[in-house]
Amino acid sequence: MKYLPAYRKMLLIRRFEERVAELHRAGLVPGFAHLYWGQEAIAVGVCHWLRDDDHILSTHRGHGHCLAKGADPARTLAEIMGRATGYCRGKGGSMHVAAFERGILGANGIVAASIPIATGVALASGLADDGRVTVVFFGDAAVEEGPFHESLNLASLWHLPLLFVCENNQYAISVPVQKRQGGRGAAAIAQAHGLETRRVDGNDAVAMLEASQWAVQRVREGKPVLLECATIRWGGHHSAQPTRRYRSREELQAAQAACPLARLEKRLIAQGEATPEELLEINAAIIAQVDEAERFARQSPFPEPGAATEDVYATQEGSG
Amino acid sequence: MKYLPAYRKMLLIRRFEERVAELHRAGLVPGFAHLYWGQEAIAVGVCHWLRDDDHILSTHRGHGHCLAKGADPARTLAEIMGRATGYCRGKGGSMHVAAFERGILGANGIVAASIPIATGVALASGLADDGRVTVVFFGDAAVEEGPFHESLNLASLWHLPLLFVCENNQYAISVPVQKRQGGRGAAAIAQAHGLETRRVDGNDAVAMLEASQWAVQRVREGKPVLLECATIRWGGHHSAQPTRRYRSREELQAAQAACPLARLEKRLIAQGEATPEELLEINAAIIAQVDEAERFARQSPFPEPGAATEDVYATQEGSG
Amino acid sequence: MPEITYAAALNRALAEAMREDPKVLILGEDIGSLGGIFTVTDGLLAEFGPERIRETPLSEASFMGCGIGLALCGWRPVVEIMFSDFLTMCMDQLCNQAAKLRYMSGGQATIPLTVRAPIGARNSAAAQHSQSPQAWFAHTPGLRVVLPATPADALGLLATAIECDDPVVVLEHKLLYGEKGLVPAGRHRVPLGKAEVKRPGTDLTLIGLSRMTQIALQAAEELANQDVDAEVVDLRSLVPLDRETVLASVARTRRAVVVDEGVIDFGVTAEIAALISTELFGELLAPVSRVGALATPVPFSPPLEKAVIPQVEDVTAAAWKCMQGKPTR
Amino acid sequence: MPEITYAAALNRALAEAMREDPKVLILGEDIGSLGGIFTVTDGLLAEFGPERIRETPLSEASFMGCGIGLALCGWRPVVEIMFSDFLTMCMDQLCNQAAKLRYMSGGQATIPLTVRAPIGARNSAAAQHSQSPQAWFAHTPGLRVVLPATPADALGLLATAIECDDPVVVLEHKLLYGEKGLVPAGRHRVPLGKAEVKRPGTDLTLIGLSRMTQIALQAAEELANQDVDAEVVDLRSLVPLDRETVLASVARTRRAVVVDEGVIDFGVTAEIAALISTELFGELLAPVSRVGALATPVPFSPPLEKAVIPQVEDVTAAAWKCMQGKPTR
Ligand SMILES: Cc1ncc(C[n+]2csc(CCOP(=O)(O)OP(=O)(O)O)c2C)c(N)n1
Ligand SMILES: Cc1ncc(C[n+]2csc(CCOP(=O)(O)OP(=O)(O)O)c2C)c(N)n1
Ligand SMILES: [Mg+2]
Ligand SMILES: [Mg+2]
Repeated sequence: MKYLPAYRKMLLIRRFEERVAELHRAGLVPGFAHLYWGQEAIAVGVCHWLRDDDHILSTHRGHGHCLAKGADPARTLAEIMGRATGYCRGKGGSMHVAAFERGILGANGIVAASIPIATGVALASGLADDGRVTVVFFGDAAVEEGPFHESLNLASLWHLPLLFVCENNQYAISVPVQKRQGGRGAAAIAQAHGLETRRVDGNDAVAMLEASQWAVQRVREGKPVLLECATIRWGGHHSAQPTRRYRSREELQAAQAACPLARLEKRLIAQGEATPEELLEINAAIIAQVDEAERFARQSPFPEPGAATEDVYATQEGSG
Repeated sequence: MKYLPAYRKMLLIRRFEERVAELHRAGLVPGFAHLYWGQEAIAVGVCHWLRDDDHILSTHRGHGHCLAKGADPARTLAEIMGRATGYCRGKGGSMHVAAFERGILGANGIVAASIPIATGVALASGLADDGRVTVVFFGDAAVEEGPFHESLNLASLWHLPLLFVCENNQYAISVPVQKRQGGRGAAAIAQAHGLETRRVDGNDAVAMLEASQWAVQRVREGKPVLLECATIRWGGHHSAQPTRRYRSREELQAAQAACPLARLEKRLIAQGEATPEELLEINAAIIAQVDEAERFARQSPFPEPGAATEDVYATQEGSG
Repeated sequence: MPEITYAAALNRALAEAMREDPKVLILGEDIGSLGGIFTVTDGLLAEFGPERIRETPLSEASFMGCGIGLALCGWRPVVEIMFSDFLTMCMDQLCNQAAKLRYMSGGQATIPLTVRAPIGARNSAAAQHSQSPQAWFAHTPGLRVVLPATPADALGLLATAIECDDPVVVLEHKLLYGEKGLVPAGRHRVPLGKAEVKRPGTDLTLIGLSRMTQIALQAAEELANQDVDAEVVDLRSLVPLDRETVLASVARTRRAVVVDEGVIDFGVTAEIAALISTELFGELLAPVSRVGALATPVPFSPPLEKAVIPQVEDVTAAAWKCMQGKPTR
Repeated sequence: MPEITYAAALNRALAEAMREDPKVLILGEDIGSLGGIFTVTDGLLAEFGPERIRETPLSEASFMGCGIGLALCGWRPVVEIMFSDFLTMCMDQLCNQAAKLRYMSGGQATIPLTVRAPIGARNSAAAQHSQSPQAWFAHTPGLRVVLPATPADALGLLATAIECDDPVVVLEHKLLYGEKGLVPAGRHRVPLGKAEVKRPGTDLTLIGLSRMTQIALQAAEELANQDVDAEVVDLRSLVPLDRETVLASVARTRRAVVVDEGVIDFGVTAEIAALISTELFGELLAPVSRVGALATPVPFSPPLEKAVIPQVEDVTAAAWKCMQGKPTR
């Protein structure tokens, strides 16, 4: 199979997140920005197999999922920068990017909260029998929250076309997973609930693409599946957070040695899908795309204060 | 081993619950009364191995657990009848009986809610290293609530001296467990969290006593354990509820054929621990005890209305 | 007009909505063969089948979320929570998700979700099955909150709630389920956000909601025997709140008693009393009087329950003090 | 008196309590090596070790329950919930269990539990990290609720909360953590249920809590420049509520503005406004004015956040209307 399309998406996410970090340092990104760099292979591996009308739901660390599912980088960045042209008119920000027209039903600031919502989205597809797949991405810490477990049961009981993607990046903010979980992990738990599961190296794009192809196929046939993807969070919990209090430099270096992009580049060159020069060109094109997104976002106005009271309700007072 | 002590406790629960049902029909028990009849072997089997200073936490169907742990039938019945002499001064009622002096930290009206509380009680024993065991009883439906799963993880992670006892009586009100759970049940889930588990015939007092002896021993050594006990709810969800809308007469009859008391009686006689005549005497003594409890409760006054505003806080306004 | 119970009226609203719109479905515990523990979904399983009368595991957080997801995809789910006390199990889904998703997405999300749950004390159900938490939800922007007091309003408000494109919390009262009342035979809708004068009067205004409207009506009868002519305004909706109807009534009577079954402190009566006191400043003949539950969990034993929950005589006593211009609380 | 930050004052309260009483322990996320995301538990792990500075999984419902269980067994747990918005994940444990167990058990259970959580909008944290849900908990009998506005009160209220035998919810404000103030060097306690006049004045009373007390103080300075002498009362506790201090102040000034960062509707300002309007009926020169957040989820973009959250100029504007006797809301 050809890996260049996935590579482009991964690189877009990497360059996008680097830019968000820069803009955050420059004071142009309000609030927190939880970056996805280092985890690109997971979102891209899964979304590679999705149709435009399939649905995804995401987390506080959601930029990568949105871009992988086809969100416009310019409108995404505008949202992250609080501009009126952002997908959510500047009301959501980094933790709440949503692009319904692309099947992106929203990042979420509450750990595990999008999982129950995803059961309903999947149930809607099941009831309509429309062959759509719903994917819910979540971190390793979501496995500690009750709603995750309740939702596994719903998915199993009702045979929901729902793919659970656990991105085990080893940390919840500062606490490593061994200090938070006593059991055998997300896949073992999902199996006890009757789901099919697979453990994948989430830093290996090829492995992610393979496992996801299988998983999306199974879900399209109507079986809920859980993928547990091992990966590493590269930066702080959010772009401004230093990690020295809880993570050694060596640990991070080892992590970054497994860079999913670098590994995929080697593979592309080795199997003759691209030359180093072509990769440099792709990189330049993607940087230009991110430049363009930044230009768009910077030139976009902030919302008018009056917009603050819009979008609370869909209907007028007293109407049905 | 001798089974008469367990038999007496089981019979006490049976006769007590029959009396509660009568008193409910007579309008002397306010609110709901969720009866424990048919499930006696579980509470008694587990509590048989507990010390006086061990702790239990219970559910809406809690009378049996309280009596098995040594609650006074008179003060328990007085509470269920809303009298000032009840364990909770009439403020709790059937769903909230507690007898702290007996290590009974409370029944609970919210399904699964006592499970997280039990983790803290067990942690207190762990921190004090006092060798006490905490037991939390819950129904099959609690397995569907998030806090159950979160608590399994806490127990596993922190090596809590906590025994989870799941009483799978096949129903949550009107819905059978197969319509509510898609997975492989409480024990399988607990295993995924790293707990030791055992499945037991909860209608067989001998099996319950054996499994509980092992389980309480393991917990006293500091290992969390889950017992999954198969049983059957004999009556309606509460004493006033008819079951014909959701359960066939045949199903119930088959269930009652497995009566844990009848089975234990046979065993007692077969192994020569008691004669039929002795069992009749025991029965009469227990009925007298329940009569006495009823007399006590009936003669007890209702609380004064002014008591309604007491016991909200332990401290006075403004004090530390 | 047929006379039916409040529970039957709710049942009719559900059945009619499901017949009219194939996108309406119900999620909840024991709503199938049992017909709901308060009989509100009686017969629906037989007519609509288990896909649309979808019995759930005991997983309030996730089946509330499931309702939200269905709503995002164009369904009109009705989520039944067996007792309003159990809304504590799904507060995040209701108050952080359903209430906020439309706003956070800048209007992309539309959530035509109806949440039904019974409030109130009934027959010693004790502290975890007797709560009246309406103030929590009225304080949560993004939710609409209604509380029918009669069978006709139960039918009309629930029907409107299901048709509404926003999340609506319909809080029903356990002691009203068995109460009968006249209900229009044909199509009947009660708009969200419209209070109703349930009894006209001139001397003072009793403002109630849910069962406390019925208590206020009984109090008004007693007061009438003593030549006090009380007007009774039933709020029906807390969000939107019909400030106009409340203020118009009190502007006339110049005396107001607000009655709610929730705890008084920081509860519904505070908002209504503050509203009236501010907007009709200088025009009142007496301070607004507030009647509600005492600041305790709801006790089990009948005499205690009665002491905590507002009774007709509490309302008449407040009304008398109000007639005499005395502050009460 | 040393000058330290609000976060440092909370840290000192925790450290002193843990030194004095070996039964005090802390449960929460990231409270160990990171020292809490707002630095409140900084250094405690090193001094007290991982048993008492107990880092939890992301399981708010169960570690809140764990705190309750520990409290039942004689510990004095302090449970940190990282953002008050996440209290929705454990509402049952907090409001159905911690708040009710003592009552339901007829006084057998004693629950010396302290729950700490930050409220308020800060730097575009958006709708799920900016809430001010104090009214929910003030409306829940069985809980005590305090909101410090200064470093000294942060120290004194948290110390008292930990010593209190009842569940106390301590709501801290994210924008205050970095603010400095003078704090007594020695033992310092602030009783629960005692408001404080933070600035004396004669023309009107500004009643605030948490960060809104600071906003009210700033507003008072601006008003002073325009010859209006505002008194500022800091409520500090919502439960118990210090009605006396509030009423004594307004009885003198005869004008009141209530300021809270929670949503206005059915919020804290309603209770205070209703209290004053009722108890000082006929004595006020103007209707009580209420300032609070608009009825929306908290938006992300800075100009929107500013539009929704009360600013100094909103308080001065309300004060002016109040001085002119006009109703505002
Ligand atoms: C219910 C809830 N609890 C706590 C938080 C605070 N919080 C935000 S992200 C996070 C860590 C999440 O870890 P994980 O799920 O592994 O995702 P990651 O950040 O590693 O991608 C925490 C504790 C939250 N947002 N929601
Ligand atoms: C959180 C919550 N949801 C729903 C209920 C209503 N309810 C009370 S008992 C019960 C069934 C519980 O079934 P199970 O746990 O199996 O216990 P059993 O009644 O069979 O002993 C239900 C649905 C509740 N009390 N709490
Ligand atoms: Mg992680
Ligand atoms: Mg059961």
